[in-house]
Amino acid sequence: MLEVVKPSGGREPVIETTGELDIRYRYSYGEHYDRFYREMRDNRRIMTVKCPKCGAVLLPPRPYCGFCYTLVEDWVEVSDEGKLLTFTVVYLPFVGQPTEPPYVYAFITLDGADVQFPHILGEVELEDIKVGMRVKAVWEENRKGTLHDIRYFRPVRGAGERQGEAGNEEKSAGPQVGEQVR
Amino acid sequence: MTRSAAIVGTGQTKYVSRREDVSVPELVREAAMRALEDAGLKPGDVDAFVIGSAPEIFEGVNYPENWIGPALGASGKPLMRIHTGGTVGASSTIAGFYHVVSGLFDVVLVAAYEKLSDGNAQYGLSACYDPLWDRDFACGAPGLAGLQARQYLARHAPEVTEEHGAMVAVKNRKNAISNPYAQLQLEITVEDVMASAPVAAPLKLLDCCPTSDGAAAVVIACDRRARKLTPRPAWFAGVGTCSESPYVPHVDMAYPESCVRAAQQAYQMAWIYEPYKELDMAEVYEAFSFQELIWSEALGFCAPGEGGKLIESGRTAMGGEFPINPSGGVLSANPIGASAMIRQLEAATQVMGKAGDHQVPGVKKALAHSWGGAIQFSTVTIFASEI
Amino acid sequence: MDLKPPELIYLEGETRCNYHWATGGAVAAFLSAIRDHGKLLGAVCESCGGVTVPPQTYCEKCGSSMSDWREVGPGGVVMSWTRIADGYEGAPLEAPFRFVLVRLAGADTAMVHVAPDVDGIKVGATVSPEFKPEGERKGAVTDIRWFVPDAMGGEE
Amino acid sequence: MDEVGIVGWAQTEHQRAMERETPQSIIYQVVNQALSSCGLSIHDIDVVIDAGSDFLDGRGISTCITVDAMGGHFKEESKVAGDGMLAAIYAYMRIASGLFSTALVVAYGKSSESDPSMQTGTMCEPFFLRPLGFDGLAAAALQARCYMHRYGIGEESTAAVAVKNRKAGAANPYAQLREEVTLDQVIASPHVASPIRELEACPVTDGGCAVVLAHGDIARALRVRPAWIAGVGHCSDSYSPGSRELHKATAASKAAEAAFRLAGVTDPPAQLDLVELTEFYAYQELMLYEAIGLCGEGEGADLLGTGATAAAGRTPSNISGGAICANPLVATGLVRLAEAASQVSGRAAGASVDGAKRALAHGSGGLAMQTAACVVVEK
Repeated sequence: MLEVVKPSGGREPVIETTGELDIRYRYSYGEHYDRFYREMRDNRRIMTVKCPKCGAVLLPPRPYCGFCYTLVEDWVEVSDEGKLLTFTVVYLPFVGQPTEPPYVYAFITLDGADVQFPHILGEVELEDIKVGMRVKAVWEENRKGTLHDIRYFRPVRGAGERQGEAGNEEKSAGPQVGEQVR
Repeated sequence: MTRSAAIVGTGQTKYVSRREDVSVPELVREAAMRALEDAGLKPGDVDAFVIGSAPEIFEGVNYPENWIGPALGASGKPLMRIHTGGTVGASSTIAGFYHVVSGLFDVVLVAAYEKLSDGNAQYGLSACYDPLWDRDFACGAPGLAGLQARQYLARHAPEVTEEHGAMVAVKNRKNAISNPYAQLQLEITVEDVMASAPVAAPLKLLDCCPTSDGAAAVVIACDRRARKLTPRPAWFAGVGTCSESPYVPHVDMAYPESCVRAAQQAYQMAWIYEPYKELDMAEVYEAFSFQELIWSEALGFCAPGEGGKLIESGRTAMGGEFPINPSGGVLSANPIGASAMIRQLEAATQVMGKAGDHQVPGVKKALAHSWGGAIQFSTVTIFASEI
Repeated sequence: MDLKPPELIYLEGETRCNYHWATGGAVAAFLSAIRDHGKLLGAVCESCGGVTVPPQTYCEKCGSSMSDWREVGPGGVVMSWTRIADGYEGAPLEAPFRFVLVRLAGADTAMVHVAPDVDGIKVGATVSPEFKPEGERKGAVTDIRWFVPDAMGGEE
Repeated sequence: MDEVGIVGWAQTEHQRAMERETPQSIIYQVVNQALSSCGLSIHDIDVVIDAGSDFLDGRGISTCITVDAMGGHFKEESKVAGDGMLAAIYAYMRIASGLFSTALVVAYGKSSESDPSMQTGTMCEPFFLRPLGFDGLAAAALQARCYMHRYGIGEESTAAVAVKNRKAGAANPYAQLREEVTLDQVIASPHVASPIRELEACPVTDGGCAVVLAHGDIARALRVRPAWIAGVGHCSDSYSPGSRELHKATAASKAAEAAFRLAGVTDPPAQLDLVELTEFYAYQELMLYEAIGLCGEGEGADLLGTGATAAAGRTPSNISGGAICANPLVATGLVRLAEAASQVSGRAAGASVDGAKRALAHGSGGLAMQTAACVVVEK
């Protein structure tokens, strides 16, 4: 074997090459995400589209119904309150994670919608979370047009609360899962 | 269909958390050359190549097939890459099947791989979430599987419990001991699983697959060539795939309709009416323990809600009447892009009678399943010893 | 003022990930040889006999394994070149510079590298690598600073 | 092999940036138009084969969120990496097997959402090319000089390709660049990477394309004239530019050869009435003439000079304007197929080649045309 094939000076062979990818994107909102996030930001409400054929209220809003393949044009408002479809408590940390664990990641079926809404839960003890429980959005005061305009969903405390407009008050609730890191 | 196709050779690498001795193309080459050798062929005998891999972000090279192809001897030959997420290993084999049954090619080499240790698996998986929608809450695959497991448990409590998931984790890690290629070969107990660290509740560490470096390859031949190459090819008897959107009403992760439909299609093609009776074994894509129960129900091995009973009965263990994942499954090795192919490869190997220490006696029909995306893509492939 | 709330056009985002790519035997040997010896290695195909530089463990042309090493170069012939007039993110040198395709002496393939923007870089010209000083080499292809035309005696 | 016809197609009016469109809205638009062009509904489609690029989209497995836009919900659906032409070939295999009656092929690209050189820069492997900041343009420039130097091709020849294609593009309602340019303008434009000049390079484009394939029995029953697929072929060459005969488009030549063999084409200049080629850069069109047998090795520029590949010539090349007039990456090759199909079926939207009976469509990928996919379509 040629001498030059071996490393010299007691060094290790170059067994790996390191590098970084950093690709920047500017994703088009398109007309549907634009309106959806503006409604959240400016009017503190969740607006989306309804299929004229099957009648389903879809999320996220887009120009067609994936089920019927029909053009959808009608917008409707859905509640910021709904039922917990399923949830998981995320403990796994990894580099580049947008939300710092632990947090409760949940699918919520909002009243008036037929597709799940992804978000996180707050103001709740882990052992109290139950599939099927009612939850309500806690909105941020300072909204920027992202899903974080809702800080998190919290349990609906009593039957009376559903009618009231109690979504935005601050509650002190001790250490919580679901705190945003950015 | 004017002609049939069969798997005539298979190759795998030993699955480990880091293969620091080989580059990506070399890793794939290792499996591909083993598959060719198993089939008694050389790269020059191959008419066309198919490569499968999961998102490019895992290894950070765009259009990796262009880089890898020459390592398989594909320079100057037809080469196509399939890219369907978790199902990709199986989708690639299925593409290889259509390469052959279309009549265009007689011998096709299909290879699938992942080298997760070169990059960051959970980051790569989180990049699959829509940046305009749910990416900010993304937690790789465990987050999604945690939602799925919770939906399943909540629906079927108290008949199905977290311990039933743990039993799958125990069974498959034990099966892996007989599979020389498996990464995690563990004697563990249900208590060990229950006591392991939470990852994405209700999933605990031992409910989850590892991340692996590894590659798998199969050689697919037309009927005429297959019969000459091996005395016992694994024939494609049924192939079904189905995709669904996560954004349509009533998405049911606990009983995914894409899986039900893919299975129906494969069963119809293979003339199978009672899968549990007519099939001899199955390899399902259980990246997380509960998924084996969910797929067992969606594939019709048991009724909805009876997944817990099925694992508890021991019938799906080695030596049982319907072994599931004799290889140890995805829980014992998960080179993501290859995992779905490994299920097919294992099922085919069982049909060929070449599974060694984890051979199930007398397998005539075997099923391989996979899922991908946001639990929205499904494939089902059925191999038979005769066609 | 009654301004319409601004529309949302683009969401800024990024894909950012770190890698440590395993090099494999042949690439490791090539990069180590540059770093430790300032030498260039090629691999010999056991089937077609072709010498590939930079080497792989497999022959790109015929798919066979590589079984032996050859020391090649250090000089070579320019097969092609292009002048890059404007700088860009990730550019290897300050613009203007050139990319060259160089067939090293003893090799059957050519390798891509960079060169200064000088007239001596033309098709058919002989060029030689200029290695970085030993202390600055990291075991990367960029340990070769660039290829310079022999006719210019290595001047910039 | 069962007969397969191309029965419907649609493409977007390609633009530099469709800032108010998402991938989903682009896809939904072209799929609907392709379906209505042949009178089929999404429910008539058996399988959807799509092409997309994760790096271009900035999403892993982007079909996760576009599968519904493609009408792929509850359907057989698969995704091919690389140019949409490869997706069309896979769809062809599905129908030729006799197991599927209809297939929808979808490809789209929104290059405006990221740095245009990223898509090819990331194609570079991490050890030798990536650390040098190499990319597709640099690879193409090295290839252009190899080719031009070897055969003594002057820059007025490659510039003439740009002039020809921009003239054709001016008549194509879908083209992005619809203004003619003169030879002087091309030669006066700056080098983006010598010898390639700015006006010889494809633009950055947003756009999409959808094509509907049908089994012969179905295709004949529809009320539209199909373009029959007579042959398909694809090929991938060595990866490293320095390991290839860079002055030849070997992959394209082998892909075309395979397609010709199936189609019974033995004399391409005599048997092809037009070709649609993927020329990301002008010089590539000359190399491709040679690769697909329109002329001998090194004779591409001479062929162009005779006018044989101009709109009124014997074998018009890129009567659509080609990739130089619109380059919706990933869909670029599929657009070539749609254009070729529209010519042989007599359904062209813009300029048409009278009496066209047979055409070759070509798609390209990788660094310096490493990969190629070809389809021969017939009346």
